[in-house]
Amino acid sequence: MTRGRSMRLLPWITTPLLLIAFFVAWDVFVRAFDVNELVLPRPGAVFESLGTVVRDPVTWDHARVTVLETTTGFLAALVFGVVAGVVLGKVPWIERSLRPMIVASQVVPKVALIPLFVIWFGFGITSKVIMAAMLAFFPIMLNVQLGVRSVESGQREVMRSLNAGRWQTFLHLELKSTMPYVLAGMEVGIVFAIIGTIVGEYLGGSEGLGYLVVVTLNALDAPQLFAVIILLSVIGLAMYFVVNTLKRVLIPWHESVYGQNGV
Amino acid sequence: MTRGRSMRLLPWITTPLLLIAFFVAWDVFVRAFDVNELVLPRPGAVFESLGTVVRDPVTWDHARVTVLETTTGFLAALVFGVVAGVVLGKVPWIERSLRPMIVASQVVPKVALIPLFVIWFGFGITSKVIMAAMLAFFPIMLNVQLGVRSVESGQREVMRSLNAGRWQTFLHLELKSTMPYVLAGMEVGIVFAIIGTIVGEYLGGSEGLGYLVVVTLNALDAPQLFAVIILLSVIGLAMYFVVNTLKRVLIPWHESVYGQNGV
Amino acid sequence: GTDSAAGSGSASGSRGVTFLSYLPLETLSLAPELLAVAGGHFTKHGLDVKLQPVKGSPQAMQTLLAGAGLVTRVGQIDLVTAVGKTNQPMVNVGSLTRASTVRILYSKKNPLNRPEDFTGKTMGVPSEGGTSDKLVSLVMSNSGLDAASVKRQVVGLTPGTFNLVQQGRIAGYVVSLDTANIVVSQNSDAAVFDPGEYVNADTQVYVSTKENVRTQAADLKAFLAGINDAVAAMVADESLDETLKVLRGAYSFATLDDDEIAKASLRQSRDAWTGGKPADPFLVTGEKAWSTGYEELVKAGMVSSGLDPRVWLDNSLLSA
Amino acid sequence: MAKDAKTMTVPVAGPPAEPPAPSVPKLQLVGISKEFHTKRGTTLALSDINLTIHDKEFVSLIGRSGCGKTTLLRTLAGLVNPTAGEVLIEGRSLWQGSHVDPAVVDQLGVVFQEANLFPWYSVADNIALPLRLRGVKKAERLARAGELAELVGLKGFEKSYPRELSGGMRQRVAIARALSIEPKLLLMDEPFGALDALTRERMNIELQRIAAATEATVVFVTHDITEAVFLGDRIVHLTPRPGRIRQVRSVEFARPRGIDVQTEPEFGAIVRDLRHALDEEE
Amino acid sequence: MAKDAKTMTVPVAGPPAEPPAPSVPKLQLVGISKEFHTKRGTTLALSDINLTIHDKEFVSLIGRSGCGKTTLLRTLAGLVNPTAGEVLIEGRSLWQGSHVDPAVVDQLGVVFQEANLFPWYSVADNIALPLRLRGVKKAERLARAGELAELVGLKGFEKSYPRELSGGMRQRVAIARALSIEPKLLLMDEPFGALDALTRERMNIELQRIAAATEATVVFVTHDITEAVFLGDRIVHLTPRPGRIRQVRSVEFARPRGIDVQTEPEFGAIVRDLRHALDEEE
Ligand SMILES: Nc1ncnc2c1ncn2[C@@H]1O[C@H](COP(=O)(O)OP(=O)(O)OP(=O)(O)O)[C@@H](O)[C@H]1O
Ligand SMILES: Nc1ncnc2c1ncn2[C@@H]1O[C@H](COP(=O)(O)OP(=O)(O)OP(=O)(O)O)[C@@H](O)[C@H]1O
Ligand SMILES: [Mg+2]
Ligand SMILES: [Mg+2]
Repeated sequence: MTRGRSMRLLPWITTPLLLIAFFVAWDVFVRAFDVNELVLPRPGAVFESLGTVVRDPVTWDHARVTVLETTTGFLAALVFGVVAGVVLGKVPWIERSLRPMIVASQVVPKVALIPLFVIWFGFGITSKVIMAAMLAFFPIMLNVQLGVRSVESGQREVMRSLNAGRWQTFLHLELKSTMPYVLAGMEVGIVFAIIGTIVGEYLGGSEGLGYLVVVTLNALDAPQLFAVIILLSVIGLAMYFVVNTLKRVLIPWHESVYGQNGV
Repeated sequence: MTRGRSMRLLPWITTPLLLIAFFVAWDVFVRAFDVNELVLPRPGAVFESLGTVVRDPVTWDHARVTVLETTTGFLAALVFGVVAGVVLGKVPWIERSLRPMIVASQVVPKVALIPLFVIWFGFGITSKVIMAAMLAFFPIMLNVQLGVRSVESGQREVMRSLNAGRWQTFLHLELKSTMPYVLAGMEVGIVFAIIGTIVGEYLGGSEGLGYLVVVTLNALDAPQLFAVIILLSVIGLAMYFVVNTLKRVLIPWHESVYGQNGV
Repeated sequence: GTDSAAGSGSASGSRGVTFLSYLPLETLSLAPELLAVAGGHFTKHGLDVKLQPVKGSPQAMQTLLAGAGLVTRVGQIDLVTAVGKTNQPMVNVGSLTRASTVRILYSKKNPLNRPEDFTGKTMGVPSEGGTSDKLVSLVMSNSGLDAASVKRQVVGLTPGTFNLVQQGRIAGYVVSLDTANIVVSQNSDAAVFDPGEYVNADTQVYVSTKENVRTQAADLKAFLAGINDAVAAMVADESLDETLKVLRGAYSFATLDDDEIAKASLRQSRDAWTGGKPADPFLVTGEKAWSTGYEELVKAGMVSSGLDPRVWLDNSLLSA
Repeated sequence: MAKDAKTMTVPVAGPPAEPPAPSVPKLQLVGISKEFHTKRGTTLALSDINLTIHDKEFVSLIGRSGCGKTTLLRTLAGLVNPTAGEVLIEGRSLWQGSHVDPAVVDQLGVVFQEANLFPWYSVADNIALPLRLRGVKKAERLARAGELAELVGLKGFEKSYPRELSGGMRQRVAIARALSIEPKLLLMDEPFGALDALTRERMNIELQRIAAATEATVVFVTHDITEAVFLGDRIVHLTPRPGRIRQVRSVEFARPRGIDVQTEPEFGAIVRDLRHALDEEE
Repeated sequence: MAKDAKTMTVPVAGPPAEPPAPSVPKLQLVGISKEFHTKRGTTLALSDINLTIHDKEFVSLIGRSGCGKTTLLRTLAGLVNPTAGEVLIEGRSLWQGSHVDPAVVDQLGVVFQEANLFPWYSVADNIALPLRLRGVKKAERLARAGELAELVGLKGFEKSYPRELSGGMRQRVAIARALSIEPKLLLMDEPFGALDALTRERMNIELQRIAAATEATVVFVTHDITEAVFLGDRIVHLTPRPGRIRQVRSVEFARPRGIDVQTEPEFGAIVRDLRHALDEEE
């Protein structure tokens, strides 16, 4: 009990300590190697700039756009990833037939497709949403596929002997049993959704934190650039932790969660 | 038996059919909407260009570089991902403390760090290898973590009752039991390693297929651009299938493989 | 295409059109467009212009051809090599600049004073085979030097890039005018090389499709008229105070917010717009200059010879 | 009770007074064989099994470990597609192409050799799962789960999760789950193997009562010969590799049978006979 | 054989003639309690268990399903840290802080209630795993695995994988695995629960022989009272919720005991006594 609680409190101590250590190391590194401040500014300068950046309401407009794009893309990836993962996991011949297309679609450099995206989806947030969704889709789909296939055969036979329909088997067995895999896929997915959004904003558009990165890059404002990166990291972390927290709510019975609470 | 064999042969029929369907749809789309050939060239033109591209030995030099970078990055990600996944999966307090850093490192837009990369690693392939490794690392690590935590408690108790050391437990139980998760992570990882390499080559450097994409894009040579993309997809697919095939060799006992051979 | 915002806008009132910008909007390289929007020069001509950034000139041209924009602005180098090779129906409808608006940054410790200094060195470019890359080649070939003797290295435009020059990893790199001014202000050892002294082809031109010229001539005319008015306003505003006031009322970015850099950049731009002859009408493309640019590109082997560059030129939409 | 155990009754076979098709047996196995193919070779788990089971009959299945009892039961449940032969349920083929007749599966209650509980559901939810699949309302479902939990001695554990239970308790949850829908055809694979003697005896009595009350046909695998004889109308003895029926033995004590029936000399004789038959297998 | 079964022997307790510390018992449980905390509340699985087990003694553990037998066995194996009390092995505390004394675990052979085989290893590799962990050479390991497979009646299945085995066969692999290192302290949780009567009897005889040959101390959980009496020097009877020792009964037949011992009147009396004690628990 106490061990469980101290486990839960620990990160609130170690994480700040590690962060401080990180920034100190950064500062020491910059000083020791006399790194050009335009290449890697000192943490102090970055924090000063961060103060300005977070007080600027425009920043938050950009952040809102990025969060919106990421969330939308991620949710789309989740829906498509779960559906595709379930279908492909259960029907091997569909999987075998479609897999080449899916893998190919992943490795295609998206930059080549941007003009097409623009024609199809315009300049708005859609193309970034698609970018986020495309990157997040694959890990979710593959994990769901693994999950669906890892359902215990004994449990599956119980459902068969109960004359359960496809949907019922999915709901009561596959979904629950796959949930840990889905959640691991989602943790990867949300991170890649953010990467996708940023890359999308970087390659085109005039909104979002990715665009802000471009602007600060063009302005050659190193402290502000790193300030935006820190902001981005914090937002990314927040989104990751939302997904991570879902785990505790959705699969309290799984070893990966149950075992963590210190029996 | 026969069902198993027909299952194995099926993709050799459906995949070409789907590919043909895909290219026909592409052709029809371009004709129907009169899409500009610089935006989306006709498949015919692309294949013509592909013929030239694959006959050019320079292309294969680029391809070799890309494969080398991807493979190196992927292997690095595999090693680090498995080690980090095991450590973080088994020692919750390390995980809780380090996770914010790891997630943050993932969402940082790499483009901002390229000057640092260049200063540290030069213009060579190192920075692309790092890019590939960074993208591939996360899915591998998270899946290994899930795998390590999903080890059956009964099996773990067997090892404990046998006085097995940490390394023995890892070798005989955790590694084997985690293998399906590692492999799913690797499937995602190899795809992201390719994406990472391409992005890396795109952002800097003068070798590799990503570089070829930039050059053809800048030359507005759309057929050749799409030819390179097709080549890239084929190479990506080949690398994916190497990883995918490992599955059949490494975890023949797992439901996800065993069940697929049609009992 | 589905995005018909730029489509058939020939009705009365304020017509919405899209300008495709190969650069992000936060740069004084786009001063004419920014001022035309902020100073109401487009609305005066009945246009509601949306400035839409895309990633680089190739994409700007692709997007234009895809029908997602009315007009874009790219370098003469980009347009001529593109149409010379692909025969795409694009035309120059007006030249914004008559001199180069990019600069090559170098370190005084390792100066690049003449094209000869480039030989055997590594030059940083934003993208392989892109405008800057071609420009470096032109600098060399126009001076009778071997373009292949200069190695190219893709370097991102980041605050730290000049450090690569200081470290000697690259001899210099290509940037836009206002960026050059920031770098010079940030680094005491930074200096600029003006490729315009050796290259004529590096001018900036407004590009639209032949189809747009046919079906949306009115919009194009209005657009160019708005640009013309904005340029005229800036040329007339000797101190540039009024210009900066208007721009700052609508935008805020590093080079604009700094008086010194902003004015320096705009003055140099002004020289490029006027070509040193403020009395001449703006935007008109001189046929001779246009042909000279083409010849330079032919000489550098970037476009095949024997083509008629006038086919890609249309001055008819300019009100002057 | 059951003092009339000695009275010979008519073997419980065939429905007593049902109008349609009185001659169609509940279950028929016709020439069933099952081969398992592995890398190591082929295992013939069942070979030419022919068996007819009548409505409301209680058949015990005994045999050495690994002789094919589970495989036979799974064949009846439609979980294993036999390599040869046919399973007829009320005269209709169980397998229709590569699919199992859903009307048959609907009558089915199966207790597997392993508990196979769903770790994400509480004991009550595990027990009530079959009812849930049939759309029974929540309140009714939970009431029924409560009754069944009490029946198997798990009162007070309704809200527990499987991982908080002992092995025997888990097995009892699985039994309660199978009973929840009052199946007409109950297939049980060593259901009481993990239970202590007392609980086991009580469950034996209960199972007999339930089978009678619900008019269920039961196929019951056990290693306990006494249990097999106590519960069964007939006892089927399988021999291993390949799994073949060695003998079918009728037990004709009247029902309901009380514990005392086990002290009857005839009971002992049957148990001894079967034991000898098993011993001879070596 | 074992015709002298009736002869009363000295209870098997304490090492007969070992020089050092003859008074230190092999195993001591001192005031052991174990609480499980769940969201639903707290289960007191074991309450104040005091028990001393001597070297080479064979102790059978019986009790109703869910009474805490597995928990007790797991406490002895160092897999469960008791809430209160201490486990002493040869006078030394099993738990050293939050870790278990490795010297003790090294003597241990455990058969769990579930087989817990490793699906990625063949039968032979599963059996030989403990030897492999101790660095025994491959050839020797496989030879030993072959012998053990034969012992548990799985000759010919050495190259099979767990999923190709029946439930009872899997349990036998687990037994062979536990025996492979000839443990000095053998903890078995219903090891023969899934076996048929004949195999079970044979395994009983074998286990007795092995325990004697390896001079092992055995703690053996079973639901079969006959088996408990047949094998045990003492029988410990646990009552459920909270798990307490209700009685400890000595069984004093000479060893080796043959099957015939079960027909002795005294044997029957002990079995009946224990059964009654269990029956009374209600
Ligand atoms: N999936 C499988 N693959 C290969 N062989 C199998 C498979 N399932 C069962 N067998 C083999 O079939 C035979 C019969 O197995 P089955 O499970 O029916 O035995 P059983 O009578 O239920 O035994 P137990 O009493 O031990 O549960 C065994 O020899 C077993 O090895
Ligand atoms: N991990 C756990 N969490 C909560 N309660 C538990 C846990 N393990 C066991 N219990 C409870 O402890 C009690 C004893 O369980 P134990 O497994 O020791 O019983 P057992 O005597 O082995 O029963 P069986 O004969 O059925 O195997 C039971 O009431 C069970 O519900
Ligand atoms: Mg079985
Ligand atoms: Mg138990």
